[in-house]
Amino acid sequence: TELEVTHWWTSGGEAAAVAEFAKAFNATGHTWKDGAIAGSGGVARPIIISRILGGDPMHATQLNHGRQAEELVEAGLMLDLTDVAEAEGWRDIVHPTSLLDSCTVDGKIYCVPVNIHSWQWMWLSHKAFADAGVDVPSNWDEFVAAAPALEAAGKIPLAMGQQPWQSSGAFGVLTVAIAGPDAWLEVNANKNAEVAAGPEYAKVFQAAAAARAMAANSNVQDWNQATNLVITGQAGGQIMGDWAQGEFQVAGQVAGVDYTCLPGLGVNEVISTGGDAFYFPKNDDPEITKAQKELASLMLSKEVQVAFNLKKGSLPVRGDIDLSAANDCMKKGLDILAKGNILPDGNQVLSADTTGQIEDLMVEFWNDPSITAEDAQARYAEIIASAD
Amino acid sequence: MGYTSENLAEIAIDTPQTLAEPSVRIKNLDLNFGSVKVLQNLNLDVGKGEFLVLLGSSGCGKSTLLNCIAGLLDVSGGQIFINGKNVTWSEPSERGIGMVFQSYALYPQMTVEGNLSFGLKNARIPKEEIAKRVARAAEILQIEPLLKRKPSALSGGQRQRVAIGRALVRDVDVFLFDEPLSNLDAKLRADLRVEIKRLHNQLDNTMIYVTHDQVEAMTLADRIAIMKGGKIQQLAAPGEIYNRPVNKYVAGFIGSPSMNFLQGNIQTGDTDVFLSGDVSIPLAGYAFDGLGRSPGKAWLGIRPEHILTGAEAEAAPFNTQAVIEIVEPMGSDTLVWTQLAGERIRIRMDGQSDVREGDTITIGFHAERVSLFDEATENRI
Amino acid sequence: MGYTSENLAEIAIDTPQTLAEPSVRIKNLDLNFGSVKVLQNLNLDVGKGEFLVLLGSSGCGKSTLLNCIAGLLDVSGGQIFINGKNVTWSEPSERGIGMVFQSYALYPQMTVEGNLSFGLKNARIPKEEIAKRVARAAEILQIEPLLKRKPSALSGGQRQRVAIGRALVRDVDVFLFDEPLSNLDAKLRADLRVEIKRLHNQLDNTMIYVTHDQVEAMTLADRIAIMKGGKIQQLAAPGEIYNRPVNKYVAGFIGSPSMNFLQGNIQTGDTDVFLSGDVSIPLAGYAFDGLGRSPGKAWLGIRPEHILTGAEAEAAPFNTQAVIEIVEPMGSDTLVWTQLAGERIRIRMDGQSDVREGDTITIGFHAERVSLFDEATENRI
Amino acid sequence: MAIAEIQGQSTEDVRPPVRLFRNLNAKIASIPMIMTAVFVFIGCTVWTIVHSFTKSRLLPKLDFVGLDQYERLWGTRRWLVSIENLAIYGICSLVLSLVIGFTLAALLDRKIRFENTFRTILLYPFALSFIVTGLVWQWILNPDFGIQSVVRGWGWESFTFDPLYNPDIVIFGILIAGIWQGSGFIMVVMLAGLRGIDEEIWKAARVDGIPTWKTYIFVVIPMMRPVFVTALVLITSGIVKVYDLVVAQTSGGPGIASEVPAKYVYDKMFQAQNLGQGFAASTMMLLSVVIILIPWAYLEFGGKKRG
Amino acid sequence: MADTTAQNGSEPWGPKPRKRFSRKNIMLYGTLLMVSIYYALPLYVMIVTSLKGMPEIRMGNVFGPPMEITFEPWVKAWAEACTGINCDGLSRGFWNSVRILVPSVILSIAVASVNGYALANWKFKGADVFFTILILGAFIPYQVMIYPIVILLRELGLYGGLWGLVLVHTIFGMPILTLLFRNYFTAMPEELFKAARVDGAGFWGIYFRIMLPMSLPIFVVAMILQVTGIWNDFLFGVIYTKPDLYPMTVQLNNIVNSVQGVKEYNVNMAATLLTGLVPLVIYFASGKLFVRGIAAGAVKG
Ligand SMILES: Nc1ncnc2c1ncn2[C@@H]1O[C@H](COP(=O)(O)OP(=O)(O)OP(=O)(O)O)[C@@H](O)[C@H]1O
Ligand SMILES: Nc1ncnc2c1ncn2[C@@H]1O[C@H](COP(=O)(O)OP(=O)(O)OP(=O)(O)O)[C@@H](O)[C@H]1O
Ligand SMILES: [Mg+2]
Ligand SMILES: [Mg+2]
Repeated sequence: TELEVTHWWTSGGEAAAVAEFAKAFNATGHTWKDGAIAGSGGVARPIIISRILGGDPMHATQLNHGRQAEELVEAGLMLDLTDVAEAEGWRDIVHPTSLLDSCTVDGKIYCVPVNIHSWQWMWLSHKAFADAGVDVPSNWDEFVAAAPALEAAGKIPLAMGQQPWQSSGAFGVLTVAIAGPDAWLEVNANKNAEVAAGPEYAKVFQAAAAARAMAANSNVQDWNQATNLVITGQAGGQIMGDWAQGEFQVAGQVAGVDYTCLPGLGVNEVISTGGDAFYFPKNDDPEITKAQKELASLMLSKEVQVAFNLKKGSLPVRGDIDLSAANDCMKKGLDILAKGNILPDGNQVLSADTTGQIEDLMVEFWNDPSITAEDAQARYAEIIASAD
Repeated sequence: MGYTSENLAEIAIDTPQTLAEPSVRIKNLDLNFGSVKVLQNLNLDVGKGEFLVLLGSSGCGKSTLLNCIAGLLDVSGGQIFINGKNVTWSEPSERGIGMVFQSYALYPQMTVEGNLSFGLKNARIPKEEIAKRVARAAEILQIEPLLKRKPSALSGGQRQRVAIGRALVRDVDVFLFDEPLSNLDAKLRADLRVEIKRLHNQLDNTMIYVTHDQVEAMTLADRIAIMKGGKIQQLAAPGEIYNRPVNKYVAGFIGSPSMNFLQGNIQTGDTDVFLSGDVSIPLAGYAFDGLGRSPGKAWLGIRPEHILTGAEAEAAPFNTQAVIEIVEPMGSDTLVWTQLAGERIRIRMDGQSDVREGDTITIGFHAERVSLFDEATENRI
Repeated sequence: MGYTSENLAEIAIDTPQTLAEPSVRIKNLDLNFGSVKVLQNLNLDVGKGEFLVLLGSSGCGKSTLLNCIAGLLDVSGGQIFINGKNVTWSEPSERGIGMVFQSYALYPQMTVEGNLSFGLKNARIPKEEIAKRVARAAEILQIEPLLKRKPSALSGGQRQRVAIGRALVRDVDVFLFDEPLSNLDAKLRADLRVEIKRLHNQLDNTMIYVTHDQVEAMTLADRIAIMKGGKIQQLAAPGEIYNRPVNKYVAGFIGSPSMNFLQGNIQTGDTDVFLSGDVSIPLAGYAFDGLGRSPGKAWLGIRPEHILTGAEAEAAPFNTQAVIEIVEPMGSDTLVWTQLAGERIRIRMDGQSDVREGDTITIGFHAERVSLFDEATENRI
Repeated sequence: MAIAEIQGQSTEDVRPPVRLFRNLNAKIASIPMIMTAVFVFIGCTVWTIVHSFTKSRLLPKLDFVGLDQYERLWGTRRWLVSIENLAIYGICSLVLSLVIGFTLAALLDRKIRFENTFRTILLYPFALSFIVTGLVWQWILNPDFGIQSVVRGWGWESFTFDPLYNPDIVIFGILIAGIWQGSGFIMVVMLAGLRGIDEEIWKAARVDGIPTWKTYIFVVIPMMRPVFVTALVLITSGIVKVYDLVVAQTSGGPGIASEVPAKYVYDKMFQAQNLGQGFAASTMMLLSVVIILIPWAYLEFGGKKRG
Repeated sequence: MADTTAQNGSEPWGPKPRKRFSRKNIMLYGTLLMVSIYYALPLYVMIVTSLKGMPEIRMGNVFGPPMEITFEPWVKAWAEACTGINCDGLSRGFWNSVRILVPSVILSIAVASVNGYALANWKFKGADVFFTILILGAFIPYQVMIYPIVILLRELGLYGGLWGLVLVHTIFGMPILTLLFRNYFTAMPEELFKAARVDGAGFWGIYFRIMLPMSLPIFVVAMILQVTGIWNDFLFGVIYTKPDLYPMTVQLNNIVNSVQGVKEYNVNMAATLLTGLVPLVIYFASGKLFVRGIAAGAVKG
C-alpha cells in the first residue's frame, strides 16, 4: 500500500533521517510516498488543513505534537492509535512519557513521537573568548560578566537572529535557567499569571533585558547566520536549540576544542522535550488504515529510532537504546535525559495562539530597547492570564 | 436668365414619390442613451430603389438613426420595417442590409477576398456561389487585381471600394452608408462619389447615405432628409431643399457659401415689399407658402450665387450700389463681401471677374430667388 | 465675356514680388528620413507679410518642410534663414515662429488662458505683460468669454482659434499652419478660413500655410507653392496657377472638378490647331510659353467651368455638339458629363440649367482658356 | 413636401423579445465572471466576515463570540503597527512606483540606444521569485557585509546604511526591494502610455519653448490619466497583499517594526491557529479597500458609458 | 527666385552637429546606467554567489567575485538537491510546472479575454456591477480565500487534481486580466465590431475571427503576466494539489526554506535563477510585442 507522508524535513540531515523511515517502511512491502514541504508550520499547516478539509488528506503527517493538533483530534479527523500503542506497550518504552501524554486526548493516543529536540542550549565560541582574553564561561552569569570584555574586543557578546521563534525560544531558555523549572511549569502549564508577574519572572526579564543589550549589534536574520557569527568568532555565544550543532559540525569544529555547549545555560541543567510527532488522518480505506498503523509502530521501533535520530541529530524517544555514536553535546543531553531533568516543551502546554502572542511580545521586546523589563513582564502576565 | 417654379418642379421629379410599399419604413422611432433623447418620434419612409441622403450637422443623430436601421442599436420605442417585414428586434444580419462605415472597418488580418467573403461564409453559402459573388463585386468595383492583398496595402479609395464590396456581395436590398467618404481627400472623394452614383444606377438597391458634406448630398440624393437635434427638418428632393428650404436652419445649412440673411419687415399692400433698414425689396414674384403673406417681422434669405451683378443686376427688379470689402478669389469663382442694409453679405461672382476691394458695384436679385422666414418661428413664409 | 491675359496679370499683382529681404529663406534644403529622401535641394523665399500656401497631395512633404522651418526636424543639408538670421541650428522657440497644428495640440488640462500663457510664463515674461498679450489675442480671436474653459468644453472652431492664439501671444514674425482646418466640418471650415484671412490682413505677419484643400489655398494665398514628391512644381499667385499651370500635374491638381484632358497633336501652320480624333480645335489666341509652339504630341486641358454651352458656345471659336451622359445637380451648379473626341469630359453649368441625360447640347470654348502640355515632359507649351 | 405620410398601420406587431434572452451569448460567456464574482469573491467575503465573529481556531467553526476578535485585534500592538506600516509603505510605494516608473519610462522614451536592453534589465526582477531575492536584498542591506561594509571599506568609516536593521526605517528598507521588484512593470505600462501621446503636443511645446521636463509634468502626465489609473490598480492591489517581500527580508523585524496586515492575517490564521482573528483582520482590510475603492470603481467602470 | 550664393563656411549649414557626449546625453545615459545598477545588483550578487563554494560564502563578501568558480551549485540545484527523500533537485517539478502552467495560462487567458470582450462589446445590464466586484476581488488578500476555495473545490469534485488548480489560477488571474482585455477591446474601433455584426457573425464568430487575430499583442502581455505569476506560484500549487503534481517552486521552496540545518546559499541562488529562467526567456522573446500590447490595454483606462 502506498502512504503519502507530509513533513517539513527538507535539509540535508533531515532528509537523510526521513529516508530511514522510508527505507524501513518500504522494506515492509509498502510504499512511502514523500510529500516534503519546507518551512515551518506556517507553510505546512494550511496545506495539511486544506487537504483534510478538501476531503483528500495525506496518510501521515508530521506535526508538532501538543496543543496544536488537539482540534483536529477533537474534530475526529485523526486515526486512533490506542490499539497499537497498547499492543506494543508504548507507555513503557517511550521516555520521557510526557511525550506520549501530549499525544493523548481523552485517554486515547493519536500520534507517534519520533524524536526529542531541546532548546536549552548555549553555544560559545572559544576563539571569541580567546581574542577577548577571558576564559570560556561555564554558565550564564559568567557569560554576562565576560560580555564587556567581548565588547571591548569588538565582538558581539550574544548572537541573535531576528526570527520571532528565536526571540521567544531564547526567552524560554532564560526562564528555565533563571526562574527554574517549577516557576516555568506553574506559568506555562497552569497559566498562573501571578507567578508570571512575580519576582522570579522579574529576574528573568532583567536577564532578558541584559541579553538584549548584548545582542544589540547582532545584525543577522536567520538563526544559522547568527550561529555563523559564533563559529567565526565574531560573537561570543548564542542561545539556540540542539540543531545548531549541525552547523558547527559542517564547519569542521570540534566540541570542547573550538566551541562549548552549555545545556540549560549551565545554571539549571534541564532540557525541554520538544520534538516531532506523526499524525495519521482518518481514511475510509481499511487497507490504508492498516498500513498507517504499521507505519506508526515502525517509527517507534528500536532500529528505526536509532537510525533516524543519528541522522537527524536529535535524541531518541526511547530510553532503552544505546547511542554510542553520539557526539559530545548529544551525550550531555542524554545524560540529563537519563537523570530525568526534563520539562515539556512550550508547544505541548500552550496553545498556538498563546505561543504566537508571546512570540509577538518577545520579538518586540528583544528588538526595542525602549520597552523596559517591567513593561514586558506586565504584558506577559496579561497574555498568560488570558491563555486557555 | 429666368427662373420659374416649373423647372424646379422638374428637378424634383426624379424622386420615386410612390411609396406604396416602402423599402424601409420607420415608425415613431425613439432612441435614448440613458436619459439623453437622441431620436424622438421619428417617422421616415424610404422608397424602393431610392437614394436617400441624411444630412445634418455633427451630433444630430444621423449615425444613430442608421445604426437603429441596421439593428446595431436597440430602439427605445417605435418600429422599423424593411421590405414590409417588422425587423425592430431582428439581428443585423437578418435584416437584409449592408453597411459601409466611415473608417472602412475592414478586417485588417484578412485579404480583400477574405473581407468580401466573410459575411457569406457566416451565412453558410456554398463555396462556388461565394466565389461567383466575390468575382462579380470585384468586377463592378474594379478591384480584381487587389483580391489577394491585405487592407494595409491598399490606398484610401481602394479600401473604401472594398468596404462597399462587402455590402455588395451580400445581395442586400438596403445599403447603409455612414459618411463613407469623409476620410478621403477632396479629389478622391469626388471620384468615389461618381462611382457610388454609378453603382446605384446599376444596382437598383435602396441606399441610405449619411454625410455632412453638402456636395455629396446634392449630387447623390433622390431625396435629402435634413436632420437637426434628432428630428427631420425637411425631407425633399435636392432642388426643392435648395430652392425652397422650409426654415431658416435648412436654408443656412444648405449651400456653400451659405445664404445671406437680412432682418426686416414684410409690408403687404399693392406690391408686397420687404423693408430692412433703408432698403426696400419688392417681393413681386415670390411664391408664398400657402396664405402666409401677412405683414410682420421676417428674415429674408438670398444665396450668394443668386445675387446678380453688373448688367444683370441692373435688369433685376431689385438693385442697389454696394462697396466691395473683401475679395476672395477661388479660381473658378470669386467670393465678394459687401454690405446690404447694414448686414455683411457674400456674393459669388465668376472666377475671372475683375473686381478689387473698395470698388463700388451694382448688385441685385429677383424676388423668385429669395426665401422669407418668419422671425419668431423661423419657418418659411 | 472675354478673357485677356492682362487681367490675369492683375490678379497676380497682389503678390509682394520684391523679395529684397525675405522673411523666410530656404536654401538648398535636403531632408532624409534614413535613406528616404523626402525633400531634395529645395529653395524657397517667402516675403515679409506674405501669405504662402503649400499645397500638394498627401505625402508630398508639406508637413516635413514646415517642420524643418519650425526646427522640429533636423535638416540633412542646406540652410534656413528667418528675417535674415541663419536659424538652421536654432531651437524652435528661438526662431520667432508660431505653429498651429492639425490636431490643435492644445494642452488638454489647462484652461484656454493657461494654454495661451504657458509659453510666455516659461519665457519669464512679467505677469502684466502676459495678461496684456493674452487679452489682446483673446480680443482679436473673439474668445474672451472662453478664457476660463478647458479645451474639452470648446467646439472645433473655438479650439482652432485658441491654437492660433497660442502662436499669436508669442508675437512671432512667422506663423506656420499645418492643415489647421482639415479636422473641421465644411461650414466651420469656411468660417475659419475667412477669419484667418482677416487675421492676416490685421497682423501683417508672414504666414506659411499647409493644406491639401484647394479652396483654402485659392482663397487665402498670396502665392501658392504646389509640391509633389518633395519638390516645388510651381510657385505663383493663385490666379496664375489656376490659369497657367506649368505642367499637367498642377493643372489636374488645381480646380474642382478637375481639368478635362484630351490627347492629340498640335499642328502649326497658318492657324495653329489641336487635333484629337476627329476634332480639330483652333489655337488662335493661345498664349504659348516662350517659343515652344512646335508641332508634336500634346495634351489639351480645359476646365469644366470654362466650357461654354448654349448661345455662348455657339459664339465661341470652337464648338461642337455633345450628348449628355450624366447630370449631377449640385444646387448652385450642375455637373454634366459628356464626350469630346472620345474622352469623357465634365462641364460645369449653372445650377438652374434645365438639362437631362440624353439631351444634345452645343459646347465650346475659347483657346485662351485652354492649356497645352507636351506629351512627353507634361510641361506647359 | 413635408415628412412622408405614414398610412396603413402594419398589422404585425412584433413584441420586443424577453430581456433575458437579448445578448444571450454574451451573458453565457460572462458566466465564469459572474460565478467568480458572486461565488468566489462575494461568497468568500461573506464567509470570511461571518467567521470573523467566531472563535475559530485551527478549523473554521461557527461558535459566535460577537465582537471579541475585533476588540482583540484593535488592542494588539502588532496590528496597529502593521496598519501604520501599510500606510507608510503604501503611500511611499505608490508614489515611488509611479514616479520611478514614469521617470524611467520617460528616459527610455527619449529615443535612446539600447532601449531593449535597458528595458529588460528593468523588468527582470519581475520574473524572479522573491523567496531568494529577498535574501539577496537582506545581504546587500546588511551593515556587516553589504553596502555599508563596502563603503566603509573604501574609507568612509562613519557611513551608515542599515535600513533592515533599524526599526525606525526598516519599512523603507523593504521599500527599496519592493520598488526594485515592481517598478519595472509599471515602467513598461507607462512607456506604453507615453507612446500613445500625440506627437503634435510635443511639437507644440517645443515651439512654445517649454523645457522637456516641464512638458512632462504639466502636459503629458495630466494626459495620461487612464494609464495612471491602470497602474494604480496594479500597484495598490499589490500593496494590500504585500507579504512575501516582508517575510523574505525581515520576517516583520526587527521586532515588529516591519509587520504588515497581510502577514498578520497569515500568521494568525496558520501560525497561531486563530482563524477568527485572521478573519477579523482581513475583514478590516477589506473594509478599508472597499471604502476607498467603491466610489472610484463606480466612477471608473459603472457610471461611464462606452464612448 | 532667390539666388543661392556660395555657402559661408562659418554659417550653420546642414544637420545640426550632435555632440556624442553632450551634457544631456551624459545625464540620460548616466541616470539609466545608475538605475540599471540598482536593478542589476541583486542579479549580480545571485550569479556570483551561485558560483561560489560554501566556504567562500561563509567568508562573507557578497559582492566579491568568486575566487574559484564552481558549477556544482547549479548542478545540485537542478539535479541533486533533496526534497525529503527525493534527491533530484528542481528537475523533478519542472514538468509538473509545465503541466500546470500550460492549461492554467490558456484557460485563464481564454476566460478573461472572453469576459473582457463581452464587457467591452456586448454590454448587458448589470455587467458593470459584476466587473466592479471582480476588480475589488483583486484587492482581497488571498490567504483569506484558501479555505473557502478548498470547500468550493471539494463540492465541485475538483480538489486535489490538476484542474482544480487550473481553476484557482483562472479565478485569481481574472480581475487584472479582465481589466486589461476590457480596456484593450474597448480601444479597438467599434465600427469593426459593427461591420462584423452586419456581416452576420455572432458573439463567438466575432471573437474568434475578428477580435482574436487583432489582439495578439495584448494576449502576449496577458501571457507574460500569467506565466510569471503561475510559474512562480507556490502556495496554490501546494495547497490544491498532491505531491505528484507539486510544481517546481515546491522544490525551490524546499531547497531555500529549510528551517533547520545548513543553508546552502549558492544552491539557493542557482535554484532561483534556474526557476526564473522560463519567465525571463519569455520576456526576452516577446519584448517588443509586450510594449505595444500594453499600450492599447492601458491607455483607455
Ligand atoms: N453611447 C452614447 N451615449 C450617450 N450619448 C450618445 C452616445 N452615442 C451618441 N450619443 C449622442 O447622440 C447624439 C447623436 O450622435 P450621432 O453619432 O448619431 O451623431 P451624428 O449625427 O452621426 O454626428 P457626426 O456627424 O458627428 O457623426 C450626439 O449628441 C451624441 O453625443
Ligand atoms: N518619420 C518618418 N520616417 C520615414 N518616412 C517619413 C517619416 N515621416 C514622414 N515620412 C515620409 O515622408 C513623406 C512626406 O511626409 P509629410 O508628412 O511631410 O507629408 P505631407 O505632405 O504633410 O502629407 P499629408 O498631407 O498626408 O500630411 C511621406 O512619404 C512619408 O511617408
Ligand atoms: Mg456619425
Ligand atoms: Mg502633413
